[in-house]
Amino acid sequence: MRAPTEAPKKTAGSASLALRRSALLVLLIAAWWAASLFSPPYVLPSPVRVMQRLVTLAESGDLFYNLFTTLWRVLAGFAVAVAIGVPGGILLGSNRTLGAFFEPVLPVMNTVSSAIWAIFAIIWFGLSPLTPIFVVLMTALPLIITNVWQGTQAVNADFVELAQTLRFSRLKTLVKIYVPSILPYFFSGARLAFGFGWRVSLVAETLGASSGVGYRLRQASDLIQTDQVFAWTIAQIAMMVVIEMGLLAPLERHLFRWRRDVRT
Amino acid sequence: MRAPTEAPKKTAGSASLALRRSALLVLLIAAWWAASLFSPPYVLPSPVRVMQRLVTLAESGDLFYNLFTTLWRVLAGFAVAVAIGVPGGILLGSNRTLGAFFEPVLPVMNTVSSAIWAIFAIIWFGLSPLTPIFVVLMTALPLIITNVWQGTQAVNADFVELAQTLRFSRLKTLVKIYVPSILPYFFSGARLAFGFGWRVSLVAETLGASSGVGYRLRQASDLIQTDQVFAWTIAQIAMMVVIEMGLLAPLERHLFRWRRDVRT
Amino acid sequence: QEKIKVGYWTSGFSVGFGAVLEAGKFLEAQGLQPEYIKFSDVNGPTKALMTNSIDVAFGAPATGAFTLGGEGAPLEVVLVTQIAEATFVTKDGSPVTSLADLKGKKVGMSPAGSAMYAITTALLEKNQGLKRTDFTAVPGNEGRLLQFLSQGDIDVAALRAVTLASVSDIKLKPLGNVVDEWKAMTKTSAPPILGVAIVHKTFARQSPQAVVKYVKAVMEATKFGSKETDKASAILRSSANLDAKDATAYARLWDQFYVASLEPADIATLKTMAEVFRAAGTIERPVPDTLFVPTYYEQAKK
Amino acid sequence: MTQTAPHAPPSDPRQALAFRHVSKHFLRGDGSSLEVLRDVGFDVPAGSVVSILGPSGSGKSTLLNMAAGLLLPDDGRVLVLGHETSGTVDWSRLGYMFQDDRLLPWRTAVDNVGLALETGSMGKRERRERAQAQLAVVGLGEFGSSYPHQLSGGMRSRVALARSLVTEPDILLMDEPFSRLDAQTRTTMHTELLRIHRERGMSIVFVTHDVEEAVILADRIVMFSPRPGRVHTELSVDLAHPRLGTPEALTLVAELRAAIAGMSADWVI
Amino acid sequence: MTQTAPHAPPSDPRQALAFRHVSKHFLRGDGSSLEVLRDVGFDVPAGSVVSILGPSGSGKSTLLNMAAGLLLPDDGRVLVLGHETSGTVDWSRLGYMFQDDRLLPWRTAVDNVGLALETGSMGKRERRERAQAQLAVVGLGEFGSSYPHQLSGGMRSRVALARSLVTEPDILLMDEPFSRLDAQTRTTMHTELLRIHRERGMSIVFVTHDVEEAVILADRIVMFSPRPGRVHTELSVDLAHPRLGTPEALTLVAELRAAIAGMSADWVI
Ligand SMILES: Nc1ncnc2c1ncn2[C@@H]1O[C@H](COP(=O)(O)OP(=O)(O)OP(=O)(O)O)[C@@H](O)[C@H]1O
Ligand SMILES: Nc1ncnc2c1ncn2[C@@H]1O[C@H](COP(=O)(O)OP(=O)(O)OP(=O)(O)O)[C@@H](O)[C@H]1O
Ligand SMILES: [Mg+2]
Ligand SMILES: [Mg+2]
Repeated sequence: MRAPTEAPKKTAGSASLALRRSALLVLLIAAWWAASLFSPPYVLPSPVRVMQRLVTLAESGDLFYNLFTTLWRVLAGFAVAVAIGVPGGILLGSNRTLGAFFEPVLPVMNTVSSAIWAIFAIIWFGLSPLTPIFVVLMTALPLIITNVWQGTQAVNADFVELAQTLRFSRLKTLVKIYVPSILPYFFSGARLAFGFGWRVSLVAETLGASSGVGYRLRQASDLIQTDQVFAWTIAQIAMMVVIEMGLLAPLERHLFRWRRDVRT
Repeated sequence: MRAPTEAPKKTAGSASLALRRSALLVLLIAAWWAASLFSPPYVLPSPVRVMQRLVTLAESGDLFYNLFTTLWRVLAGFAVAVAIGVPGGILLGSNRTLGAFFEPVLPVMNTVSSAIWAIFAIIWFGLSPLTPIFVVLMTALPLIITNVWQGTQAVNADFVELAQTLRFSRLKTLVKIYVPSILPYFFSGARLAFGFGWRVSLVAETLGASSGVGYRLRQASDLIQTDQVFAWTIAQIAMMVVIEMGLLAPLERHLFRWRRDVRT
Repeated sequence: QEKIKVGYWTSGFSVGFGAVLEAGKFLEAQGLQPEYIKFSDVNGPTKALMTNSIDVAFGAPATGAFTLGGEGAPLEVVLVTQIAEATFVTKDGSPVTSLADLKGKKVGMSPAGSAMYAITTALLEKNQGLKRTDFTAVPGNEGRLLQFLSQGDIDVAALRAVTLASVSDIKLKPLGNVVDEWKAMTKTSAPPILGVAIVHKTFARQSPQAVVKYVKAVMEATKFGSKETDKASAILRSSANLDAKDATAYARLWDQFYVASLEPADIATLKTMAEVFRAAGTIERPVPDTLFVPTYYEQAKK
Repeated sequence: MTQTAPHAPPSDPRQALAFRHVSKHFLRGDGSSLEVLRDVGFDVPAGSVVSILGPSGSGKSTLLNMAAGLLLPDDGRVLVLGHETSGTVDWSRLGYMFQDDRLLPWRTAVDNVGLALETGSMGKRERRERAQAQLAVVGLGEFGSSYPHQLSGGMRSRVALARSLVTEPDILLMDEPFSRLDAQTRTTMHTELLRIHRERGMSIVFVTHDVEEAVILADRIVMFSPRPGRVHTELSVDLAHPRLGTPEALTLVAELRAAIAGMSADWVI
Repeated sequence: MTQTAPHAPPSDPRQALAFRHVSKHFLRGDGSSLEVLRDVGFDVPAGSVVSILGPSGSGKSTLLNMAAGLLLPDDGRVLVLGHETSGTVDWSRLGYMFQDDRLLPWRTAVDNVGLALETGSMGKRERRERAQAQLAVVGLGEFGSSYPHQLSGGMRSRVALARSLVTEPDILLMDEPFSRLDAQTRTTMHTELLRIHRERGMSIVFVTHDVEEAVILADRIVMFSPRPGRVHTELSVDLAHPRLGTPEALTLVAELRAAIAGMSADWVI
């Protein structure tokens, strides 16, 4: 006799998943450690050395101070990008005239390197915290707009018609039909925007900032302090994994709980 | 009497569109020119000066040589990213076990800055042309994987069932059901990957390369030749717009011709 | 003819010298067959040496060499090639009149961690009694600093001579000069050092004579640049992508930033600097004396 | 084709819906033009139930889309409560049950029904209660929290039915509302619909393929000819309710079936 | 619930399909368990046409999904040509027409039909030709290049019908294949289906709500009781074709209708 096919097998599955993941992690660290035996520490420092450095940084308070400084900047820029990008993308995608008009603007924004935005930011905002925020914004914005725009074009016309017969206002149609439809597009956009925002904030922090992970990374890199470079990189990655697994993934699971599973 | 609602009104619309776009362009250049009157040339050079520089660069052959060098590198990295990212994203999205396992890997890839990939590239590939290509690859890959993955999860389970009853092999199901379904996701991913790939290739070209737009931009920037910085930037943008309007947009229009228009 | 892979940073303080060395075929004149590998990251050549991708480099930041030396990397510093020069300037009409007035001001300089930063902060502390916390250091490259200065974001900036020479539209007032301050601080006549020529030990073991030839070529090129200003300027224009005006300024200032020597006084300066850097936390480990190898220079001088 | 007077006054408002010389073309996949409706004209008197019968592809759904204001005729006029659909119409009094169910996959059954109430200012709790009550009317009281993919085909069309009823519209357009239901459930739904119609007195237009259903429910039956759709026959059904199984109704059904079979000469599928 | 022998031999291969003590539960939206099928058992002899009648939500589609191998029973066995669906079955001989049309929106009608042929090694041109010919059979010859959204509801279900026929399957599962068609088109489709069945002799299982349709087409009728679905009545129809309008058929339809009406006491919707 079989158990109902729909019954959740979560507990067993997630335990073995955690196990397999830890196994992967251990494997990676072992490989790193092995490789480090054959490389000088200034090319590939050993995991132990990087750990020690990480502890030193944490003890001095440097680690969390700089991580949170950068995180704050990224979040601020990201938030503005979402606030502009989501309505903007929907507008461009749902209004054909506007969309056609702005079509060539997006690749331009996409191409302009963050360094150039940084230059503009410095001209406009000088040495204020707005500078790195602006750079993050200008990087995150095309990511979000592009995805939301594309998502808007994929909205099912049948549902828009339904909204019309229900006499929904434009705003209501956007909120009740468009937003849920573009949610998966928004999620990939947001995930990317956050990642890339983080990356460029590091670049922006080498200009005019004197704190933040980017500043410290650049400093370590200029001095060829490879273990510090690794330590900061690992700290960042750990933070990103926590955000992904602790926030984004569960949120997504909740929002997309209506989806029918494809069994393959 | 009204014309059939479905009749195309393309010609009139696209002429006025071109007009409005040119108007925007003229406006932008005018604004730039006005602003340049009040700024020293090393902060904001005038459009005329930038144009002259552009002509000089074009005449010396520098312009196209460097543009194409960079373009070639970006395309190579981009192609590899597509070749890995599309099947990879589909696999991760359609196989729940694999997907859950690799979930935390993506934000990691997303976070690792291109500069760090560049360092790895130099360690692994030395000073070969593989270095910038690798950096582009590592930037474009998460963009494509993230979008394709998300797209795969949004594939209609009904269609997958249909493929199962038609006894399609896995590969065939991927090609006939998944690929068309994720196409809009792929398009935003690819568009972003190309733009961002271009941007990081500029960064990568500051390492070990002695040609390419990035190399020239960095040089001009370090020497405070602001007019050259602007000239290169404009050349890039023009190229991107040509690619978008001449290649991507028409391709998309063709591929998505089956879509029902939403009239709003 | 011996093959040699030469790396350099095609920007900032080494672009001019690199162009002259390359265009003047100085290495070829010594019977070497060079392959030039260019980097637009200042530490690019050092990192490439670290992975043995190139044989020799010039204009490599001394700090990077010190860090790697402390780690026991197989590198040898065979020549001092760039002087750490900069002038503190302020906008004309600013209330700041001397370096002593910097207390509480915003000072633009190279980013913390760089050699220039360590040198300037050390100077300000020793000569003017200004602690690190007495002023705000604003990092940025030269173009940015100039812009901050004109926007009023900062009060003072430490700028290189070439940058100052290219500025025509803002009136700037010099407050002091890093080289002079350094000499006053160390009470010697040796200038502070920014860039050095380094070689990989493997290459040096294989063909010490090639290193000698390389050192000789660098010395010759330095001499050529300081004597033949017009020719150097022409090379800069054609090969280094510089404007006529910039090229002339660059060539005229040649002696202010290019040297080629490794006299005992230079080694002493390097060691002093290493101590200053270590005190400032810029580098962590002591620099072994064996990092500096003057024998090639001695031979080349003959 | 007739010319409509340029300043035609709003027509008789006692007609809930009126189609006047309506024509419509579409473009086919290969770009050729397809005539779908040709000079269609009939009225739906306020409070009446009108059934449209017609072959597949004869433009019945197209006609309903026009009545709902989603499409405009190429030629002719469509009037809702006396106002042309291209002008100002009080759409809020109209409910449309599409041929496909159009349930939002990300909403549960009860929230799909509630969607129709989200136009106004009704509170969330009241919306839920009304939606739940309407679901119970269509026999799905226990399935409020199921997502559309967890429902059977017939259940999905009943959710769509509930959504079109919950707003208590004055004009109800229904496109094959019961075609996915079995005979028993369908009879129950017929009874419910007639009860609601007695209570609220709304005007109903419904498309069906089931002659018996048309006879049981409709005051008036409009039969379409094959594409291009034209009005082939229009007849009134003046029988007392309930009609199910009555000899008069059975006779009418038989007659209509024969008529349709007789039409088959010009029936082009 | 019965225990199946651990090493049960493949059952009688003369049965195209066999359901043995099949039970199935689903989770409802609120997480509670829903019993959908209870101990369902009947056979589909090779070459026969079996019709399933039953109320909405009684698990008819679920049963077809099991026969197609998309779902496994919680309990009991589903055999295709004598092999259990959880084991090795020659699926290539099975065609399934879903209750919804499942047309790929990015493919034209002819390419949607052609999709079913893309499993094998058939050349592109031949696929197109066969798909086009099959479209013509269902009366859509001119609409090959239309996209699904350009077709009417009845046309879409005919495209799906064509897709399930074009592979010439040995076992054909059809879930309310004609429910969106008008009487005339439906009659034409019945005739076509019977002709194809005569020629190819495949086994057909089809779900319908139309008693008349079941009587006209089926060799055997299985009537389901309301959820949880059980076999309520199973009967053979031993009438000669064509049956449409014959007195015997009319009598049987009337009898079955009465039986269903009689069942209504335990009919829970
Ligand atoms: N958007 C469209 N573009 C092109 N053709 C269309 C469109 N909508 C409908 N048609 C065509 O118009 C004709 C009538 O369609 P309609 O949906 O009104 O038919 P119907 O009478 O409702 O048929 P059914 O009973 O099958 O639902 C069909 O031939 C269809 O192909
Ligand atoms: N994936 C699923 N998850 C949860 N419940 C489901 C699922 N699929 C079907 N059901 C439930 O199983 C029951 C039977 O569904 P099924 O589709 O088999 O009915 P049916 O007999 O085909 O009805 P109809 O005639 O309305 O199509 C329904 O109550 C439905 O809610
Ligand atoms: Mg229709
Ligand atoms: Mg069903």
